[in-house]
Amino acid sequence: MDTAYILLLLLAPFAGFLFNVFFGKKAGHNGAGYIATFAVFVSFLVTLFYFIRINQTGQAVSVKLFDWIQISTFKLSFGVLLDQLSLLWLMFVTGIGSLIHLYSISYMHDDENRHKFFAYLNLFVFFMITLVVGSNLLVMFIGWEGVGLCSYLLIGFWYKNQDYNDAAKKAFIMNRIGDLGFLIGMFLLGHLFTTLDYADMKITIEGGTNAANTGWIAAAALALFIGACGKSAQIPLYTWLPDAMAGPTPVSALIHAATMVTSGIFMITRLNFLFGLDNVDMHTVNLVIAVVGAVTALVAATIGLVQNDIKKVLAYSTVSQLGLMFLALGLGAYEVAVFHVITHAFFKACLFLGSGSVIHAMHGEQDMRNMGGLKKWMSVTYITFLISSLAISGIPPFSGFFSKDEILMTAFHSNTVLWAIASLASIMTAFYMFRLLYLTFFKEFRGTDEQKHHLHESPALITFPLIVLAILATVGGFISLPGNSWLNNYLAPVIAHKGHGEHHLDNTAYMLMAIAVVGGLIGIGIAYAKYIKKSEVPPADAEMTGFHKLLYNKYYVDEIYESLFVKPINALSTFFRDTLETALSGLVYGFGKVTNAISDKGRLVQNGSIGRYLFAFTLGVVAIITYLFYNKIA
Amino acid sequence: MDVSIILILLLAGTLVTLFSGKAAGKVALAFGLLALGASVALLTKFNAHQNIGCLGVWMENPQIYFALNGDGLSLAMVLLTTSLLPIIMYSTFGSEVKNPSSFYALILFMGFAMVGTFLAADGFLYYIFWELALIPIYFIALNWGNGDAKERQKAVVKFFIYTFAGSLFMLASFAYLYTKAGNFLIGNLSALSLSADEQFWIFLGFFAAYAIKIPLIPFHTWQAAVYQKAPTAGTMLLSGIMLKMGLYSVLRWQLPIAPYAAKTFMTIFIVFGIAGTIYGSIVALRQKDLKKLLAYSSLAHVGLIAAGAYTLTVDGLRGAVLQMISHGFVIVGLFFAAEVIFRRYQTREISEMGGIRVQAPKFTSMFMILVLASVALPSTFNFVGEFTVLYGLSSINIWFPILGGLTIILGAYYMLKMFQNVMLGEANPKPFADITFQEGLTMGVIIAVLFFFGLYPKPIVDMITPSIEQILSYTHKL
Amino acid sequence: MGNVLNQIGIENYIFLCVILFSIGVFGVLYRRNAIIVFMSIEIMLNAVNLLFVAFSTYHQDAQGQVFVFFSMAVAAAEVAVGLAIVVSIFRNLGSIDIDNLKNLKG
Amino acid sequence: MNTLLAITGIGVLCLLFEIANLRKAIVPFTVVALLGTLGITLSDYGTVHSHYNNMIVTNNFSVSFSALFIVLTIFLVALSGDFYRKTEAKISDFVSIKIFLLAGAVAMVSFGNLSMFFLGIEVLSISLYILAASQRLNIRSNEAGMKYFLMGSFASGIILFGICLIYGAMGTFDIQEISELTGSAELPEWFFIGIVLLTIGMLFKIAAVPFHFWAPDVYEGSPTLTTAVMSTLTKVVAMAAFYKLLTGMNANISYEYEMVIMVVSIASMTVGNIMALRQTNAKRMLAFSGISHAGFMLMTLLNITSSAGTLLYYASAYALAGIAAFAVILYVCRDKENEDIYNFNGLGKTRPVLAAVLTAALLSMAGIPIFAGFFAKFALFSQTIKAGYLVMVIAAVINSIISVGYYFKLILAMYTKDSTEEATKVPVVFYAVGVLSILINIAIGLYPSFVINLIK
Repeated sequence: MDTAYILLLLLAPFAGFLFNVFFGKKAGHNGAGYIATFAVFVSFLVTLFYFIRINQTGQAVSVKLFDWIQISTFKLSFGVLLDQLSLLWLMFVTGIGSLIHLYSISYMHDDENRHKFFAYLNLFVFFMITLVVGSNLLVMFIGWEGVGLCSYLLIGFWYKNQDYNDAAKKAFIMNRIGDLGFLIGMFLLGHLFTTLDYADMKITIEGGTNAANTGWIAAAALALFIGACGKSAQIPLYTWLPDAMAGPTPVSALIHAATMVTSGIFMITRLNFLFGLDNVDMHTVNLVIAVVGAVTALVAATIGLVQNDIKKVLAYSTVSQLGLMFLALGLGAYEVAVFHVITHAFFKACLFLGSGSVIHAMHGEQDMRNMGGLKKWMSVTYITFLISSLAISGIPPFSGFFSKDEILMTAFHSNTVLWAIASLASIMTAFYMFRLLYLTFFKEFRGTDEQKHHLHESPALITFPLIVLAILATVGGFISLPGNSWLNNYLAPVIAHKGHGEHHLDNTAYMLMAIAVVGGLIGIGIAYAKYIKKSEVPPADAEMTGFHKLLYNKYYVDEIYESLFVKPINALSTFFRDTLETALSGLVYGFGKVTNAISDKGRLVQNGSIGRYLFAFTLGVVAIITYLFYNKIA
Repeated sequence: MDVSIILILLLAGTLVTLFSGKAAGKVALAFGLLALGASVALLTKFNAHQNIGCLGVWMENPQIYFALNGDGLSLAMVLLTTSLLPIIMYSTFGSEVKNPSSFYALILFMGFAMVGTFLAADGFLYYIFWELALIPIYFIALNWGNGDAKERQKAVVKFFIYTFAGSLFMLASFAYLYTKAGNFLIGNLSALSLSADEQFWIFLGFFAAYAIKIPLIPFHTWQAAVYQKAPTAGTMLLSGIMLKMGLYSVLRWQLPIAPYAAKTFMTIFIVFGIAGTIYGSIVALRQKDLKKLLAYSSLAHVGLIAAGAYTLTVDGLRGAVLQMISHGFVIVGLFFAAEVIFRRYQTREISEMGGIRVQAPKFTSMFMILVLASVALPSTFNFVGEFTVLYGLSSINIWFPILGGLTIILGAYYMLKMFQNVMLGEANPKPFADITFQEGLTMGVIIAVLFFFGLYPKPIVDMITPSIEQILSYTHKL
Repeated sequence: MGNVLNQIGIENYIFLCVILFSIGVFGVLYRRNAIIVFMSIEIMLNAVNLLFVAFSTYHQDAQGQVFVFFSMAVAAAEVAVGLAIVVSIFRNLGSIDIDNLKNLKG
Repeated sequence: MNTLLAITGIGVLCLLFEIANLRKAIVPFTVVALLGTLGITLSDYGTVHSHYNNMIVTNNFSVSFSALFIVLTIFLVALSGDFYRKTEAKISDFVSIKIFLLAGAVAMVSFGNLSMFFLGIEVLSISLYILAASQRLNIRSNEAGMKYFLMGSFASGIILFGICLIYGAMGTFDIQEISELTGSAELPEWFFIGIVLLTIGMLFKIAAVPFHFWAPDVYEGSPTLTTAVMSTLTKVVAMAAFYKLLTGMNANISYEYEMVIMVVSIASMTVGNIMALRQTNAKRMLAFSGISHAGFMLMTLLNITSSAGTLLYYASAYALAGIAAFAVILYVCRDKENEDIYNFNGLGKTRPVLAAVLTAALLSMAGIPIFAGFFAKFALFSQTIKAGYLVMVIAAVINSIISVGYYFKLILAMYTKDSTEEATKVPVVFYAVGVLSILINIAIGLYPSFVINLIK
């Protein structure tokens, strides 16, 4: 029975994909969209069913579908594991997925390739489900690369624009760098455990194995973390995510904010029994994770301060928030990271969809310098956007407050430097989110009259998901109230508990909360002062100077990567193609040429003269006789 | 019924096709399908644990047997050949072929020689088939190829002489082995106890033949030019099947006969393979000619396969075989895609393409899938192979999969770049008709195979594993 | 006969013949007139014939002398053919200098 | 013995046919008669006879080689009809000379006495001088005849000197007796000098470096059919006779002597192949190719006690391929002034069968499987490795690689270039000879043991 349900869970989106690939075009104007939404909704229902069941019974479901790859020492099967963690993830993947599908029906209304769009979206959901439900790392890897593929397809959805295609390609390749890390991690784990099954690995570790104490396991963890960096856009592999905003906005919401980019967090949480091992090497790895997370959070936030593209701001915000989650992971607070993933999914999806609504109204305009005053026309969008912004800024009682506060609190207890960095990032977050809000919705409209004429609130299909997500963003925090966390209890069976535990609501905790809230308010205040009081509008690209310009150009990281990696490889390729290949080829031809040259010279010896021939003959005779009989004669 | 039936069918097909005039293509396809049918029938026999090998005395003095392997490895390679042959022949139906009877006869003959190479269990017989395979491809490339005739000649002759040169060293090795063992049966040759020096020289002799055929860098210089100049069917034969002759031979002949040498110099040869992978990927990046780019991608892939084969681990070898088969399919598909474009645009210059997707969505999808399979997306067959090979490499030294794994990054880079430049962008002013049924079927079949075995490689794995363990047993006895 | 030969010593015959033979060889090498080259070759052959006879005596065996007849007959046939070729060359070229025969080369 | 008589008889009959004005019948008659002779020869297989005081000794070696020579002659005679169509008045001469040449050849492998050997080699040589110069009005033919004649008789002188010294040392011409004597006691130095001189003479006949200079010029200048005789029949005969001499006299081959053979062999292979690379004349190219094959065949001498079968096989493979190649060359250059490679342009389209025959012949010479040339090379390699001469094998391998270069020049011309002229009608005899010889070549390529085991 479980097998059938699980197949339904997995294959419903896949069926939607197939249907849309083959018949999507003929399925009426919105047919493809509704079919796709329905397919994901089916998965959502199945998830809901299991979710409710596991809340009652606490029993995980594990099903082996078929044997897949065989390694000398073990077999890897295509197995499904539905436990607390995967179901939680499925809940928001399919739930938010359904909403975004619904949203897309309206958003992609005019695109001639709608059916493809929905096909890809469905395929994405399929792979995302695969990623989440796999019972071993290799199945996760199918999903892992599969979502990368869909991300590629969707970023480059408007394929006529080669810049978008470049962005898509970049995303895929940077993800692949991470994937190599993932693969290496799998290899190392395979050698250590002779299995890649989570359950088996966990049992081996809990049974106390020597493998757990070698440096190799830390190396494996590090390799896997590189994989996570690629997928979840952490330093140094984060630059693809801002570029990925080339895709249609629902894609950014679903893939590049709510679900796919959190895969890295999912993977590490999945392997918490491994990452949480208590030995020196692993501590180092965890420190690396935490530092990378914190630094990413800060760097991305600083860049986000000055971006003018509405989606770019959100993208850097996403990178920054993901950094915070990794900070939590590195500190061993897995449930905290998961908590933030969930709340972030709500408010960030809402923000993206809201920005989509704005872009929709502005007919594709994304530059905030050309917006302004939109709340007049788009009240629903404005309100939901405001709620989400408050949430992400960590203002109580919105969800972001709780989750972010947990992270800061954890950081404070382990390492105050990290805490300081994270807090600074949070303040900046509050600033740029409200900068975004003010520039977009307040003051006068700065666009063309043409645009102004067309401004309108988006249709219900767009506003409905916004409202739902805004509600979730408001109340989502209550699933893990400090001191009384439903989430922690729920996740207890899958997260090996150690040291950290829940933070007691002591004075320190309250103080930290206060600092966080005040910080958020300061950020908002600065934004208010700058953009409402002084009515500033960010300068045109050419007028930027100094630090502002550096930030606006993202510290020139793309350019640095370009000249450090891309250009040298291409130069090398050109060198190989034009020089080395020719030389190698010439070497082979060279043998031919040399022998031919000898042949040409040799022909001169054969000059036709009998005298010479006879002379050579005699010389030969003399030579042979002399060689053979010299000793005897002499 | 034993495996010789396939050889007979293909040879008969060659002769019949030669005299069948205009209908040659269909006749040849029929024989190709017959051979496929026969191999499938043999597969069922094999799965029922019946002996499908063949051992007959060819001549007494020197002692040479007409001996054919009936094990899983050979059968897998034969299945690869017999399933690709009809696909390759069918793929040519969309375009005009001059002098079809000779053309298709040569293709079938090539199939005959390649199947023989995969089957032969007697070194002498093997060598004959090995060399025989050179002749048809030489003529196919020469007479039906494209581009400037002079350049083509140069490339093809170089290819012939180069590969022939390599195989002569193998012949010398065989001659030496013969003086030791008194016959050529693979079993006896592998059972010889050769000194380290002898093994080294024999290994090197074989290596000369295989390194050029596979090809490993820096012996690959014939490859790109020939791929480019040969007609697409020839390129498919070369890249889809013929390259695998070299790789297969490494497993079948080189490792069991000179295991000590293989073990001693393992690192060097793995490095050779991996270097080829990286080098091929980098060179592919900036190719201007679509077929050449695919040629270098082939170079990259076979480098990895070779590296896997030289690991002397079950995983490495198994991965190598899986990768051989999957690469065979995917590269044939990719070259066919290049041909589809060529049929419409009469060019292979990437710079003259672009913007095809707008006009040909079906073709785009199929091409995309092939590209993805080629970069080893999980759930495609290629991933299974690549994963297993890299796993095998990781058991030797963790740096090998890291370096070899660069292929998944660079591979994605050059393939996607190519795809972007060829297919995407603003609509091309030149019209591009979407694929015909024939073209769709050709690619569809390949794609189906890639996905099926990508998700369910077990049948092949089960088939080849005993052979691989057998091969490795020779290396373990040291 | 045997006495004489024994007195002189077979080695001396051999030296003589080798010298004669060498004279023939030098003739072949240095002369350019086809007829004289023939004659030099004849000197070579006859040097050998002489040695045959000498050995024949040395061994007290008639075979050697019989062989001389063979070789003389063969030489005659050879010369007949050779002269015919010379004649035809002379007709075509008007010269029998072997240095003029350099059409075939390379 | 019967073979020799029969052949001589056929030769004489040919001359008589001329008197009886039966010119048209000469070629068919000769072919049939030679087939009969082949039968007679083969009937002797498996027995050992000696005739005329051991003048002629037939054994498996001589029978097998004689049979090969007869087969080759049949092909060559069959081609004569067309070749001499313009000088039909003299056809009986040409055919009978070939037959006498065959008689010489047979004598050279079945001699039991050095005098017989000498007679055989002279009969063969003189016949060839005549054939080479047989186009009286063609200065090239004259030149070829002259060159061949002068150098040939020079070599004859050296051979004669060698025989003389052997006689001086042994006091007999009988091979059997010599063989017995070499086993015993001390041998005078002369004997070895004699052997070496004989060797040099034979090296000249097979055109081994540095005694090869005549070959390309003579091959090029001679009428094509004569070239065919020289490059197939004569080379094989000389090699067989050489082999028989060395084995027959049981000459203890010293290390130094082997060194000489090795050096000459490698030099022949290398010079032959390299010089062939840039030739434009097909006959000349084949001459150089013949030089390199002579080098290959010399390798059999390094393992002299057991390589007779290999030699026979190699000789058959080489000669049959040569016949097939020359059948095509004869057709292509029928009315041409020269035999340059461009004459072959487009043959693959105009005359696919002949092109295929020539291709097969060249592939056989290059040593590509299923053709006999491949197995020949292989047998040679394995034998030489067995004898411990790895260096030789490597040299041979490298040379095989070079050789492909020029063989493919012809193939390329046939298949990739376009013909400039209309194809003329092909007399059926070219097809017959070409296809038949290639089929035999392939047949023995597939069943090499049949030939190799003829001589054990």
